[in-house]
Amino acid sequence: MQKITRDQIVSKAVSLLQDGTVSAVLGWRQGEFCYDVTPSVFNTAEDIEANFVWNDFCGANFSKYLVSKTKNIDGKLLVFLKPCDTYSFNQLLTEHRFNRESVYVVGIPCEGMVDISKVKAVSGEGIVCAESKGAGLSVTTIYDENPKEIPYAEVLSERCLNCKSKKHVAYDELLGDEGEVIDSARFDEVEKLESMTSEERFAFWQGELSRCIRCNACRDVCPACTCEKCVFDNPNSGAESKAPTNSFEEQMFHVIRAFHVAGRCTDCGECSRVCPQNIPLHLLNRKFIKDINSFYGDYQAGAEVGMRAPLVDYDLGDLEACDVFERRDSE
Amino acid sequence: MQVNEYRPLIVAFCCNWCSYAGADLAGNNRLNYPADVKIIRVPCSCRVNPMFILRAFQRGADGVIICGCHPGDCHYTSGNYYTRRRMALLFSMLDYLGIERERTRLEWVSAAEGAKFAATMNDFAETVAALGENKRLEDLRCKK
Amino acid sequence: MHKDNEKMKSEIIRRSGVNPSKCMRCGKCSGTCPAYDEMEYHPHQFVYMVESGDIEPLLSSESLYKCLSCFACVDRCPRGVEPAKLVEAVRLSVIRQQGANHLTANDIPEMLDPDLPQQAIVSAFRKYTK
Amino acid sequence: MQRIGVFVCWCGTNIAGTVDVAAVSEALKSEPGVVFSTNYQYMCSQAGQDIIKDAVKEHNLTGIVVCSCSPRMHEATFRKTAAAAGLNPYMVEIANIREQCSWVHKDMLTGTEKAIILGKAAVAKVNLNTPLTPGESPVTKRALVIGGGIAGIQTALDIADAGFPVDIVEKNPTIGGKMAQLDKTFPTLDCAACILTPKMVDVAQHENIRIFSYSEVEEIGGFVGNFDVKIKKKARFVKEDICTGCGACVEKCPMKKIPNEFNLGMDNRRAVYIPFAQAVPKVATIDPSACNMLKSGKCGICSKVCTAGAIDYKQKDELIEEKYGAIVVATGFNPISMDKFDEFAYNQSRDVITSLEFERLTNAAGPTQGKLLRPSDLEHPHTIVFVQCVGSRCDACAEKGKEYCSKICCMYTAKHAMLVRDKYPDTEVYVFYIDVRTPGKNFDEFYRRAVEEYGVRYIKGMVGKITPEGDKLKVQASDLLADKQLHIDADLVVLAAAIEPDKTARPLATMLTASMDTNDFFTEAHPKLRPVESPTAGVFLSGTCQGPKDIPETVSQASAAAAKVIGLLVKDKLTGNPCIASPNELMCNGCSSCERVCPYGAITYIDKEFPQPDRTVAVRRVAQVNPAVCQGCGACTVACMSGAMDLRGFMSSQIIAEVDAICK
Amino acid sequence: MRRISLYSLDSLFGEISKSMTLYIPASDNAGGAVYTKYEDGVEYLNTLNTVKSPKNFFFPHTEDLMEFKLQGKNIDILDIRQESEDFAVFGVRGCDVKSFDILDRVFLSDPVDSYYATRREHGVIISLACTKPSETCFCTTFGIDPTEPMGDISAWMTESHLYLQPVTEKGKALMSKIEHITEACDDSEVLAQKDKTKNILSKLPLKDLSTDAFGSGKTKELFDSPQWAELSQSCLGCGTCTFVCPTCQCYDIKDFNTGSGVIRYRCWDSCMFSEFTKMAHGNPRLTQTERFRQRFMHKLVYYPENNDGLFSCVGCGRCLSKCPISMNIVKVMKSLGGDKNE
Repeated sequence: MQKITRDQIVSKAVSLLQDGTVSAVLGWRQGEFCYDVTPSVFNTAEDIEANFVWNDFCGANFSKYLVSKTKNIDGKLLVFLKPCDTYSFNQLLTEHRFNRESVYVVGIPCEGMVDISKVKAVSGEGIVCAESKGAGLSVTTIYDENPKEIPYAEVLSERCLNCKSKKHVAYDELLGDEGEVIDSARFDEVEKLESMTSEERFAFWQGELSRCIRCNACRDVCPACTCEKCVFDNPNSGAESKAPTNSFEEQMFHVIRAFHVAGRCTDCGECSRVCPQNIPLHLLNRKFIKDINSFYGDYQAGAEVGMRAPLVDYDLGDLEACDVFERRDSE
Repeated sequence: MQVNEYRPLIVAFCCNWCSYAGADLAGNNRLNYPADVKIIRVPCSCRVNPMFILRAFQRGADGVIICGCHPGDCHYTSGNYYTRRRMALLFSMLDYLGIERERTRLEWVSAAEGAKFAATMNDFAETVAALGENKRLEDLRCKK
Repeated sequence: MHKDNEKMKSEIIRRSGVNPSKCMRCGKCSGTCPAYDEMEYHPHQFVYMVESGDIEPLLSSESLYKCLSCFACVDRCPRGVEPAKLVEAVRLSVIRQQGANHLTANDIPEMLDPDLPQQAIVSAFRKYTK
Repeated sequence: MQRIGVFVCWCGTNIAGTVDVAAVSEALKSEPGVVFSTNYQYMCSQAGQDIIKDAVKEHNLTGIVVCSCSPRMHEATFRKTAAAAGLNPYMVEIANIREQCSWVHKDMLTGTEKAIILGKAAVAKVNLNTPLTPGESPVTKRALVIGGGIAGIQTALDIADAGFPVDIVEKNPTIGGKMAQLDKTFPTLDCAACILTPKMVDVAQHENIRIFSYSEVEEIGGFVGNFDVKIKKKARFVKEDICTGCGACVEKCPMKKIPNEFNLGMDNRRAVYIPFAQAVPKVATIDPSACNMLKSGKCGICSKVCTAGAIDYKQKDELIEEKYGAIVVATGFNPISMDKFDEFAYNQSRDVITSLEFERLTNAAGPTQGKLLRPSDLEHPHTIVFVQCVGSRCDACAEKGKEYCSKICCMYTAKHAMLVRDKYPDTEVYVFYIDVRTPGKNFDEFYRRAVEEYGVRYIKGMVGKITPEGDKLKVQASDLLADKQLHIDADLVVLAAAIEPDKTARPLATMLTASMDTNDFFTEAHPKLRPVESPTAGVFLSGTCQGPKDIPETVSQASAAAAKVIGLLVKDKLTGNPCIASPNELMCNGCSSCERVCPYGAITYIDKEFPQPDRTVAVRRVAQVNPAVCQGCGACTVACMSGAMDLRGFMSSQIIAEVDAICK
Repeated sequence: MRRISLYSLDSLFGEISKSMTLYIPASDNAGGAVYTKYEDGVEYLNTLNTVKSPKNFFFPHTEDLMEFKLQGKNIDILDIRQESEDFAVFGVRGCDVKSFDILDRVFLSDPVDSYYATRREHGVIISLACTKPSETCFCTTFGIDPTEPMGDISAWMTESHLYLQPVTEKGKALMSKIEHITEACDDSEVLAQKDKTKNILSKLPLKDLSTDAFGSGKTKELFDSPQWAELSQSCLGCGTCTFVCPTCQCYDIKDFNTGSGVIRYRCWDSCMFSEFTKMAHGNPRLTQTERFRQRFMHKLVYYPENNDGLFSCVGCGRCLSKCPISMNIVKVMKSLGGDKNE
């Protein structure tokens, strides 16, 4: 389904490596199964040609890796960024988290990535093959040798179904055509929650957050969470905690985490992708984004480098805190 | 006053230059408000970290109110503008999680507004008392 | 303000998207209006009368149809009030009250007169098709 | 572990009347860290303070909690007491059990209960207090004034008179600014040059003042008391110290058709020029874009005629580095461009002019030697229309114009109208206004005189359109009070153009890390209480760079700024507030969030080396707080996600401890 | 062997929960399964594995150990344990059952962890044989037979019936309580199902994964392998693998200040966290590579070294499906095991 083929990317990576433009390549490495790909640094053309993958499961956002992977690099690191990844890239640059000169960005178009758990929900366990075929995936399992065809609409991840932009906001070079910012329906779920009663919302979130196992995957994958030391790991912060000991801790962790990335979150959706418990964490981030848009004017974190995030900015005529609800109730 | 009547626990963060002085003025003028309200002095309302607010709820507070200088009057010129954004977003988020929105409040009280301070605290204490104990954002370990 | 006036005012404000309270009463709209002498109520009065809810006299005034919709007042208003849009909104109120005496796009060609300036055709179309 | 002493004050019956003080001191005795607890009638009295001092010595106290009146009353008192007893003054915390307890609660039971809780919170905080020492920094006793208009001149003179050296940086070849271009001044109608030029001479002759004319500020570093400034002195190709200002070079210069900016282009100057007769410094300047010698090496006449030998075609820009203790911004204003106001035909007719151009037209030293002649045909105008509020008071969203009132236009227009009617009584003068705003001493009287004594015709209504037709200007406007359309055939139209901050202000603000509003006016530290200071410590505001002002206001603000500068420069050392932000570099991400919310520009970043777990060294960008500039608001502490930024005296851990104690 | 019709599953659950609390896999409303206390309305979800492993029953995610009460300057120490009631867990797969052996060796060897031991004594495991393993399953690598799931009672589910066979005394005691609603039967259907499952097992992609390169005595060979850096390069340092793992047993003991005292509790910890085993001097494992290596060396070398060659992995496949970057023990074994796994 992806418009750019693996071969195009591989030949681009190999040529940039060979002409000395870059000294290493950050890409996806083939795993055990057809769907498990691991982000990896490639140093040789042979390795790239043999093990580089590009398919419907290459969802990982590479921007955050640049913070650590460019630290001790000689020359430039080549990174392939999908449109949504480029927003995180810009946001990290805005916050001086890595050196732009150490990176060579090749923008690649993305047609949306597949959520393997959605595939399994349809196909069942035992997947041995999942290939792109027409407008869907063709899936074979050990239980059924006849391939089952599943339309993309059923298996694309939530964030891709509500894709906010197919436009790259940062790159040195672009493969394929430039896309557009999309008027997505990504706030619909938030609105649905807002229209519930307070009791219903409380019950909803209790149900969702009670599954949290505090593995910190959401935080550790988040491109906005690049603190040298996270408050939740710091015994002196007053918020340190290793475990979801009770519902308060669960709420505290997720509210503070969302607040810390508010105005900086680009809505890349990695938090929800990696959550082993499928907690819809993007609904917290999107709430902040939606509020920021409606209170302070549309703002897309990472749209440009150097933008002033809404929480480190103000306007004399800003909405009063007490009018927040009046405004929403009248909507 | 009945002995066993439920009384809420209210934490008020007051900025040193306006609201804390407003609270002092309420005292000077002997304007009553419930003893449920306990004030913590901060240099500016922008010193109030959302973590402090959640911490208060965890420890058993039933309501948290932040008071600062009126917009435009901040001793530090812009501190309360940041507070306004931070709290607008935080309160909206807490409401989104199903926490009663009446438990949090942001008020502008100047050093001259002793009466407003007392009235605000009376109103807030009454509102929070009507909600009853804070059950949705509590840490049972701290309620013994 | 009387309830009916209030209602009509809010209706006109909603329809026009104009906020008459932004007006600082400088009168530049009238000063710039090419149809001033034809009008009973002048653009600045339009704004003022809508703002104060005194809309009844406007509805029956010929002024409504004297406005050329040239938008000079819109262009020049220092406060961004856009009086012409208000005039148009009031005009619409009258038209809607009268019922469907609309023009359709198909009616236009036969009314065309080669001497008519293009702008007039467009503005007439805008005026009568609502 | 601290050794804390608790001192509960009765305040006579003020506290003891509603709070059982003995119960409070007893209850606090068992709090962690408390080794001594007592109560006394008046803790702030000498006897009360002695109790504290004795207890510090006897019990080796490391911290003190006083349960008494508001810290706003006696915190300073008890800090001094602690210091006298050998304790760090910042080891004292006050529990406010009077204003916020005994005075507002009537019931002894609840009052006592609350007093105990407030006391516990104070104890919890003191347990985490650390001794704080205010930072000190030296003060360079020299001031820099940026801008040499009346604001800069006045500020510089006042500072210099107080005995401190002052440098004025002026981008033009002469100081004097806009006021030097004016004819008469309202409301007294004395001539601008007569009152300004003596001041300019004072400046030139003052032993404490240096003038860097034809110069610009290139770079500003440092902070209050210690600014490092680089000033670029542009090459004027004339040796300033040798030139006598005789004007021989000007007279002989063959390049005669250079638009004269001092007269707003209404006449011409030479390639070598002195802007006006009373210029300070009175030296010639060669315009490199017009001089043949500099462009092509062919000419050199001025050099030949200069008997002093002051001409130097090889002169280069010069960079001056200087240290300053304080910086005053006096960058002034300009009328806005009229290009977007097509309806007023400014670009179509030379007879539509701005008010500043009108000043030059009526000035005896102006292009017409003070005779009011219209630019197009140098005829005497018989009908003059003045249009007020051109580009002022516009909608914030409008593409042209400014949202604010320019403040000075009503008065100078009245002045212009009056002067015309005075000199040329046969002239018809119309003033189209929206509102006439004349607050100020003798201002409204002045305006009334224009109407009543001089017969100026004030018409309420904005001019809609001006159309040049033949040698006339057709002015179309609506007389709102008469409700009729006016069509006036005018000979001259004068537009009261809005004023805006000078274009150099924005880059300067960036260099100073001083804040500006959306209109590019400098923001003051407090709109009411600190109107002449910028939020950036050591930076002061003088004149119209802060907002539209007339001359008297500008001069008073200039003197006020000078007073503030003098107050700073008389200090040998600056003692900071010790309750300031301080970053934990190990946790700092260098993300710039704190820098963005700091109203004082106190935060900067450095690249620093840190040893890594794998024994390599990594360079990281980390925040630094300048203790002389930080005021301790704490905005940065919340903007900091990692919690690397904390506020001394109000540390997160201390506030959390208070929260915990209150909620126990 | 006894059996009960699947139509009567609820009555079986009802009967068990009369005498003890019963936990069964149920939907977590997010596409996964979670052990849920059985009561009216809780529906059994026939799933391969729960997201969180059943180790939670014996070694809970968080557990209060004791409490210190503060009165002025006095401190009282209180034992606040509550676990004294019997409970049963239904539907535990063979891999997870095996994980209890691995945990037992840690917690029940001297000194015995009394918190764990008490829970272990009170818990009855009703296992369930696998019929539809996933591509991520590799329990056979560790000698586990998923068709013979063991526990206190082994169970098999066919299309019509649930078959039960007690294994331990505890199992027999529970069987006697449900004897009246079950019927005696032979094991022919169970055997048929086992054959069918084994046929599937032989088709699993990871069926040939070998442990030959690992185990006791391999420390020197593997510790300094350059491959650790490569394998760990994209590891996020989150605790997902550890927290879904049935055999990870590391914990941290922390104090929570309640304001009026302190609750001492323990909670799962992860060797992948940068704060893990942080001591006064700092952290012995400074980089993510070292932390990553620790996790797999522990499972594949150190643990077997101390426990008669038993590996600390049961091949349940949870980490394979949950790791955000798809790095896991299988990739580690294949990479370090070299040719043996190719």
